[in-house]
Amino acid sequence: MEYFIELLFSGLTRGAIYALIALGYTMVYGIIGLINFAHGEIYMIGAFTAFIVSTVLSILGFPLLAIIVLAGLAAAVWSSAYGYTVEKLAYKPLRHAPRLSPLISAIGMSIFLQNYVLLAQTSDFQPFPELIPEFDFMEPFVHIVGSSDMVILVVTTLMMVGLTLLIKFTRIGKAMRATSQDRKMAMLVGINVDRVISATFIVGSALAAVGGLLIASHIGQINFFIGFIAGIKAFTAAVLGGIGSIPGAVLGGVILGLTESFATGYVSSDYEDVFAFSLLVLILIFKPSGLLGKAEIQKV
Amino acid sequence: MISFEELKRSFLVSLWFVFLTFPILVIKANPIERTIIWRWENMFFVAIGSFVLSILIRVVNTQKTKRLERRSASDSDTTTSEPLIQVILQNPRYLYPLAGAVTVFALVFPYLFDTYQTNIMTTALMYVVLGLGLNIVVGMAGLLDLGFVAFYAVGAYSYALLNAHFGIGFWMALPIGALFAASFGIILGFPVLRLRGDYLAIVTLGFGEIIRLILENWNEFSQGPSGISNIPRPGMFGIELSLEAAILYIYYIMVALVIVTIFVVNRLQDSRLGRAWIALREDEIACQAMGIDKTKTKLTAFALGATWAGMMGVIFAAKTTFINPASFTFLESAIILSIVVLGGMGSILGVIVGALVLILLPEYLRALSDYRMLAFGAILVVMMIFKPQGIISNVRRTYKYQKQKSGDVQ
Amino acid sequence: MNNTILKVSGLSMHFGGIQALKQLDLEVNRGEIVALIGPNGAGKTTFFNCVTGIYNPTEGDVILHTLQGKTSRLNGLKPNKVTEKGMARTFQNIRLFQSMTVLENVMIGRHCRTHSFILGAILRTPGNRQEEQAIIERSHEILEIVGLADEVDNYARNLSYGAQRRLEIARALATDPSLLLLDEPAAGMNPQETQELVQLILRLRDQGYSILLIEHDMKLVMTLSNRIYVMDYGEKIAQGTPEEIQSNPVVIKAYLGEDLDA
Amino acid sequence: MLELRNVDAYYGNIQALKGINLEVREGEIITLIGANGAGKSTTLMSISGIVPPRNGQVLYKGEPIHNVAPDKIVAMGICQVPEGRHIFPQLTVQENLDMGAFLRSDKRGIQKDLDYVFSLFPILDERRHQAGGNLSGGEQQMLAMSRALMARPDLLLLDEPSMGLAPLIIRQIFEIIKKINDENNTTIFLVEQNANQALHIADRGYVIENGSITISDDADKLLANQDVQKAYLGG
Amino acid sequence: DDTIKLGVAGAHSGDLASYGLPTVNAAKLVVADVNARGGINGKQVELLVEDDVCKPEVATNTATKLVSSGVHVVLGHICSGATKAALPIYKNAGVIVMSPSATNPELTQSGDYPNFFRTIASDDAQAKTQVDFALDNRNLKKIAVIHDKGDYGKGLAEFAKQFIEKSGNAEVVLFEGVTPGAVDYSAVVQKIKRSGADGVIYGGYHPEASKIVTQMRKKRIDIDFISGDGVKDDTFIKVAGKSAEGVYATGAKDNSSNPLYTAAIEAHKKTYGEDPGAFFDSAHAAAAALLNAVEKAGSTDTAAITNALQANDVATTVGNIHFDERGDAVGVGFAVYQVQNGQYVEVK
Ligand SMILES: Nc1ncnc2c1ncn2[C@@H]1O[C@H](COP(=O)(O)OP(=O)(O)OP(=O)(O)O)[C@@H](O)[C@H]1O
Ligand SMILES: Nc1ncnc2c1ncn2[C@@H]1O[C@H](COP(=O)(O)OP(=O)(O)OP(=O)(O)O)[C@@H](O)[C@H]1O
Ligand SMILES: [Mg+2]
Ligand SMILES: [Mg+2]
Repeated sequence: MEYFIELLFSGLTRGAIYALIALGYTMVYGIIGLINFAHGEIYMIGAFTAFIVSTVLSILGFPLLAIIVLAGLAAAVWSSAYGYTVEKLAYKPLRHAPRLSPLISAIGMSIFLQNYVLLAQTSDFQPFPELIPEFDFMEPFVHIVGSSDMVILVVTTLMMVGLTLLIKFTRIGKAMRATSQDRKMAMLVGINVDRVISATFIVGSALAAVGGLLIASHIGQINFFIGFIAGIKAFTAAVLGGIGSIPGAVLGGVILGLTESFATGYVSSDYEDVFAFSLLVLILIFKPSGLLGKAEIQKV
Repeated sequence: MISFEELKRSFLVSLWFVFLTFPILVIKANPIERTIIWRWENMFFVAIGSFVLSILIRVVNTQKTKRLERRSASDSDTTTSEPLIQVILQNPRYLYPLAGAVTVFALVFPYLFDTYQTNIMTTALMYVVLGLGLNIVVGMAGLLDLGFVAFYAVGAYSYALLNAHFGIGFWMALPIGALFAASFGIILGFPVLRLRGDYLAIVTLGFGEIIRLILENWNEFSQGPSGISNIPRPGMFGIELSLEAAILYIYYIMVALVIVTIFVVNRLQDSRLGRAWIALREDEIACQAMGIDKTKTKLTAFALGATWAGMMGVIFAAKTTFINPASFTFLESAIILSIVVLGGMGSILGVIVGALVLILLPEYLRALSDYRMLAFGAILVVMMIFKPQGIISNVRRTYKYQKQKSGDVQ
Repeated sequence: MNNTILKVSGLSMHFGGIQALKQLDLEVNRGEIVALIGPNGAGKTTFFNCVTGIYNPTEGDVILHTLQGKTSRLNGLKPNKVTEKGMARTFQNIRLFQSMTVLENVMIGRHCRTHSFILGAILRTPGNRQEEQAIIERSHEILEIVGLADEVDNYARNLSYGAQRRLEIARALATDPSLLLLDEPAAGMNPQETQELVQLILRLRDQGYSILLIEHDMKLVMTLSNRIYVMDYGEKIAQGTPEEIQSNPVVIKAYLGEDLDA
Repeated sequence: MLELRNVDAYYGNIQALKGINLEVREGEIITLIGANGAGKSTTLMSISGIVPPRNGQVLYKGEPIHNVAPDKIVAMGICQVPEGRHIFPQLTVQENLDMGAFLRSDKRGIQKDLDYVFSLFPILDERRHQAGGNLSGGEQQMLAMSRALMARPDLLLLDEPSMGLAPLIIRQIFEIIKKINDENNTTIFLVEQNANQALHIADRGYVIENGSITISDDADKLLANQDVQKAYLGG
Repeated sequence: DDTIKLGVAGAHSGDLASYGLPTVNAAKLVVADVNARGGINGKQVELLVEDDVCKPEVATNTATKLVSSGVHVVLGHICSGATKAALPIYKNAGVIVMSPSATNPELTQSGDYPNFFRTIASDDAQAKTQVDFALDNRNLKKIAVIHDKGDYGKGLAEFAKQFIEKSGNAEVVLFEGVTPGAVDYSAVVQKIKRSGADGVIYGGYHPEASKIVTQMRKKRIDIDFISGDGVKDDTFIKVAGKSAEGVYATGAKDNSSNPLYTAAIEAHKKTYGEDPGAFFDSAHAAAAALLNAVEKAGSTDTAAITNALQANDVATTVGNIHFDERGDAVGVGFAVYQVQNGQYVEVK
C-alpha cells in the first residue's frame, strides 16, 4: 500500500509537471489551432533565465526569498517576451497560410531556439540552484513526497483554477474564446485579434516559465534540450485531455504521469512511454476529442 | 529612401532584441565557480545585426508594395501572370526536355562528382522518395502524420532481421519491407480513422515512438540500442561489389526508384483514387455524401505512403549497413514533413525540390559548423514566411475534353 | 409497378434533450417534385441528415426503391452507401471541394459509379482509360445541364454563390441518383437566378429525376412542387398540394404568415 | 455619415471592387443590390476593414477609416452582420449575444437590449444555453442579427439578413430593420438578394455590377426602373 | 602526397558535441606539436575534421567524404553506433581508425573490423571492474542494475548483470531502463527502494545519473551507487552537488602522475583557456599513437601501420600502450573512483 501511495505521488508530480507545460500548449492551440512546437523551448528559455538570474543573484549575495521572486519574475518576463516575439516573427505572417505552414515554422523555431541556447550557454548540463527549500514539516513524509513535489502540485492546481477563471469570466478570456472560434467575426464584434493572440502567447509563455522554474529546481539541472521531451509529453497531455481545454490539460497531464509511474512501478520502466502512448491511442479511439474536449460542432 | 520614422522603428526593434537576448547571450554564469562572465560584445552584435536586418526588411517591403502599386496602377488587363515554373510544368513542350535533361544529369552525376557527393545525393534521393510517400498521406489525403518514420523503421528492420535470421537478400527484402510497412500502415490506420486533424497527428507521433521504443527495449528481437551491424549492401546477381561500386549501384537504384515513384505518384494523383483523397482532405462529410468510402480511401493512403517508407527503410539499411533505433526519432519525421510542406504540399516537383534543399542544405551548411543547425532552423522559418504555400505550389490539373470520342485525355 | 421511390415512416431523432424529429412519415413518388417546408429549426435539415445517413436516427424506417427496381432499407447505412443506393443530396451550407476545379468536383460525384483503384491508377490499362474518359464526358454533360460548362477549369472557391449552388447540384447528379435531395437550393440567389434554378429543376424532373427539396422561397415552392409537406417542431403539421397548403390555416399561422405575395 | 470614394479592393490578384463611390446619410436605410459575385459583400468588408481597400478612401463622419483596424471601426459605431452568419459555434446563444456587446460596459443597458432581442426572437430565448453551432440555419441568422444589435451601432451593415429564413420571419426581419431605424435612429446599410423587399423599406438604393456601381437612385425610382426590374426583381 | 592526412570524425555539433569536440582539440594539439617538430618522415600532418553528429547514416557520409579526400588515418568516431556504420567504408579503403571513446565490445571482439583500434577499454572490461568492486570491496548482495536504454548504458548494464549472475555471490534484484531526458525519476527510485537492493549499478551518462542519485538521496535512500565512465565527469559532481558525495564511478586509470598527461592538460588550458572535456586524454593518446605508428611504419600502408601499432609501445597521456591483435589498447584499464569532498578520488 505504501508503495502504491509512493507511486501515486510520483505520478502526480510528473503529471503536474506535464500539466504546467501543457497549459500553455493548450491555450495557444485553442486560439490559433497551432501545435506550437516551440513551446517546449519557451519553457526551456524560462528555466534558463531563472537559472542565470538566480545564479547571478546568489553570487551577488541576495537572500533566498528575493532570489526566488526575482528569478521567477525574470523567467516570466523573458519567456513572455520570447513567446511574443516568436509569434510575431514566425506565426503572424502565416495567419492566412495553409494549415501546416505554421507547424513547420514552429518546428524551425524550435530547432533555432534550441541551438541558440546551445551556442550561447553550451550543451553542458548546469546545476540548477535548489530554489524550493526542503520544508521541515515535510520531513516525516519525505520518502513518499518531497517539498518540491508538493509545491509543484499546489502551483499547478492554482494555475489551472486561475486560468479557468480567466478564460471563463474575464473580458480577455471571452475575447480569446471568440477569437479561437471565428477570427473574422471576432474582429467584427470589436476584438483586436492581434492583441488577443499576443496576450495568449504571453500568458502561455509566462506559465511555461513558472513551470520551467519549478521543474528545473525540482530536477536540479538544465541544459538546452530539456524543452524537447517535456514539450512532446505536454503536447500529448494536452491532446489526451482534449486540446483547448484548460482542465483537460491538467487531467491529461496527470493521467499521463500516473500511467508512466504505475507502469514503471508495477511493470517496467523500459516500456513506460509505450504504455503512455498506448493509453493515448486507446483513449482517443473512444473519445476522439480527448477526455474533456468538446466534440467539434459540425452542423451539416 | 529610408525615412526618419523607419530608422526610429528599426532602432526600437534592435532595442527589443537587445533586451530579449540579454540574459542568455550576455550573461554566462557558473554556479560552481561562482563566476559571472559578461559578454557585452554579444549585445553589440545583436544590436547592430537586428538594426541592419530590420532596415533591410523595411526596404524590401517598401519595394514590394511599390511594385504592387505600380502593377495595379498600370492596370493593363489584370492578367494573373503565372510564375515561370508553372508555365514550364504545364507545357509539355518545356517539361519533357527539362525532365530529360535532369534525368541525364542524374545519370552522369557520379562521374562528375566524387563518391562523397554521390553518397550525399543518394541520401537526398531517398528523402525525395520519403517525401513523395508522405505527400500521399499529408499532401493529398490531408492526414497529418507525425510518425511516418515508424514505417521507415519497419522497412529497415525487416531487411536487417530477415537477412540476419533467414539470409534474405536485398532484392527480396525490398518488396517484403514495403509490404510489412504497408501492413503496419493499415494496422495503424484502422483505429485512428475516426480522429481528426491534430488528434491524428499526436496518435501517429505516439505510434512512431512506440515502434522506436520497442526496437530499443526488446533486445531479443532487435538487439536493442546497440543496433544491427554488417547488413549487406545490395549485390548484383549474387556478386558482392566493392564499396565504390556498391555506392554507385545504390545511387542508380535510387535514381530508378525516384523515377518510378514520380511516375506512380503522378498517376495516382490524377486518378479516381487521387481525386478521392483530395476531396477527403477538403471535406469529409461532403465526400461521404458523394459516395466515397472514407475508411477504405484513408487506409489506402496510409498503406501506400507506408509502402514507400518501407522501401526506403530497406535501402537505408543496405546503404548504412548498420541500423539502430536512434535513427528513427521524431525529428526524422519532422524533417520529412518539412520537406513536404516546404516543397509545396501535394506538388510532386515541390516535394523533390524540398527534399533536395532540406537534405543538401545541412551538408553545405557544414561550413558554418556550430551554427549549422541554428541556420537550418532559421531557414525553415524564413522560407515558410516567404513561401507559405511551399516553394512550388500545387496547381490542379485541367482536363482537356473533346466531344468526339477518340479524344485522348492528356 | 410500385410508384413510390422513398418511403419514410416513423422517423425520430433526439439531440440530447431536444427532439428534432418526431414520428415523421413521408413519401416521394417517381417523377415528383416534393417540397419540405417549415419554420426555421423545424427539423428539415435534420430530416435530410437522418435519411442520408449523416445522423443515425433514433427510430424509424427509410426505404428506397431505386429506378432499377431494387428496394433497400437505408437505416444505419453510412452516407456513402446511401449515395450508392441512389440518393444524393446538396447541403444547406455549401460544402464544395474548394480547392478543386469545377470539373473535378463533379468527377468526384462519379466515384461511386466507377471502379478503378490503385493498380488501375498506376497501370492505366485501356479499360481504366476508358473509364476515366467516360467520367470526364459524363461530368461535362452534367455541367452543361446546370449551365456551368464555361467554368470547368475554374476553382470551385472562385465561383459566385449561385454558381456554387448549381455546382452542388451537379455534383449530386453525377452520382446517378434516383432521388435528389436539395437543401435550400435558392438561398442567396436573386430572383433572376432563382428563375434559372426553377428551370433547371424542372428540366431535371423531365429527365426522370425525382426531387425532394427544402426551401423557404414560397414562390419557387409553389410553382415547382407536386406535393408539399410542412413541418414544425419536428412534427408533420400538414401535407398536400400547393393550393391546399397555401390555404391551410395551421400552415399560415406557423409558417407563411398572412399575405403570401410579398 | 459614410462615404466611399473610388474604392478598389483586391483578393490577391483578383480585383473585386473597381472604383466604388457611394454615400450613406445619417438615419437612412440604404440598400445595395446586385448579382452574385458583384462585390456586395466585399464592399461591406472594405468598410469594416476586413478587406482594406487598396486604393481610394472610406470616410466615416468625415474621418478616413480605410487604414483603421477592424476592431477600432467597430468601436467607432459601425457593426456588421456578415454573410453566412458567423456564429461562434461553441459559445452558447447567450454568450454569442454577450460577445456582441463586447465593447460595451453598461450592464443595465446590455440587459435591456438582451430583453429586447429576446422579445424580437423568442426562439433564441428558448435556445439560450444551446451551443450556437447547433442552431438551425434560420435560428443562426436571428442570432447573428441580434448579436449585432447588442453592439448598439450607429451604422449597421447587414449582409443578406433574409437568407435562409422562413417567409414569416423574413417579413419580421424587414419590419425589425425598419423599427431599429425608426426607434433608435440607427443608420442601415442593407445588402440583399431579396431586392424587392429591401427596396420597399429603403430610402435609396445602389446597384452594383462587376465591382462597379452602375445605378444609384431613390428606392421607389429603382423599383420602377425597367432594367432593375428585369435584372433583380424577377419582373 | 606531401602531407599525412589525419581525419577527425565525431559529433561536433548538436547535443553530443561536448563528447566530440575535445577530440578535435586534442588532435590539433598533437598535430601542432608534431608539425613543429618537423612532421613525420618529413611530411607535415594535415587535419581533416568532419562532423557525424553521432548518427550512423551521417557517419557513412562522413567516412566517405574522408576517404574521398584521401585520408590516411582517422581519429574517431565518437559513438559506437556511428563507428560501426563508418568502419566498413574505412575498411574498404584500407584506412586505420582509432576511437578514443567507442566502447562497444563488438567493435574489437567480433573480428569484423581489423582496421579498428581504440585507446579506451571496452564496456565488458569496465563492467567487470564495477562488479568486482561491488561484490568484493562493497560486499553487495542485492544489486539493482539501471541503465539509460542507450547503446552504451544498456550494453554496460547487461554485462554487469551477466557478471553478477555468473559470480553467484549476489543477485540482480532489478534490471530497468530509464528514459533519458524524462522530467522525473521518482517512480524508478521508489522501485529501487522496494526491491531491497543494497546497491545500484548504473549504466549511462551523468545527466540521468545525477537526477537519479539526487532523487534517491532526497528520498533518503542511502545505498551504494556505482556507475561508469559516462558518469566519471566533473559535470556530474557539479550538477548533483552534495548528492554526488559517496558515488562510485569507474573510469580510465588515473593519469595525473603521468607527465605527458599534465603537459597535455596544460597545453589545452594555454591554447583554449579552459579545462579540456570528455575523452580528451584518450583522444590525445590515440592521435599520438596513430602518428607514432605512421612514423614507425615509414609509410601509410595499412598493414605496416597495423603492425607498428601492435609491435611498439608508445608513451601517451594514458600511459605506455600498444595494441593487441583485436585492436584494444594494452595498458589502459579502469580504476574505481569515489566522490569525496566534491572530487573524484581513486579508491582501489
Ligand atoms: N447536431 C445537433 N445537436 C443539437 N441540436 C441540433 C443539432 N442539429 C440540429 N439541432 C437542432 O434541431 C433543430 C432542427 O434543426 P434543423 O437544422 O433540422 O432545422 P431546419 O428545419 O433545417 O431549419 P432551417 O430552415 O433554419 O435550416 C434546431 O432547433 C437545431 O438547433
Ligand atoms: N476570399 C476570396 N478570395 C478570392 N476571391 C473572392 C473572395 N471572396 C470573394 N471573392 C470574389 O470577389 C468577387 C466579389 O465577391 P462578393 O462576395 O463581394 O460578391 P457578392 O456580391 O457579395 O455576391 P453574393 O451575392 O454571392 O454574396 C467575386 O468574384 C468573388 O469570386
Ligand atoms: Mg436547414
Ligand atoms: Mg455576398
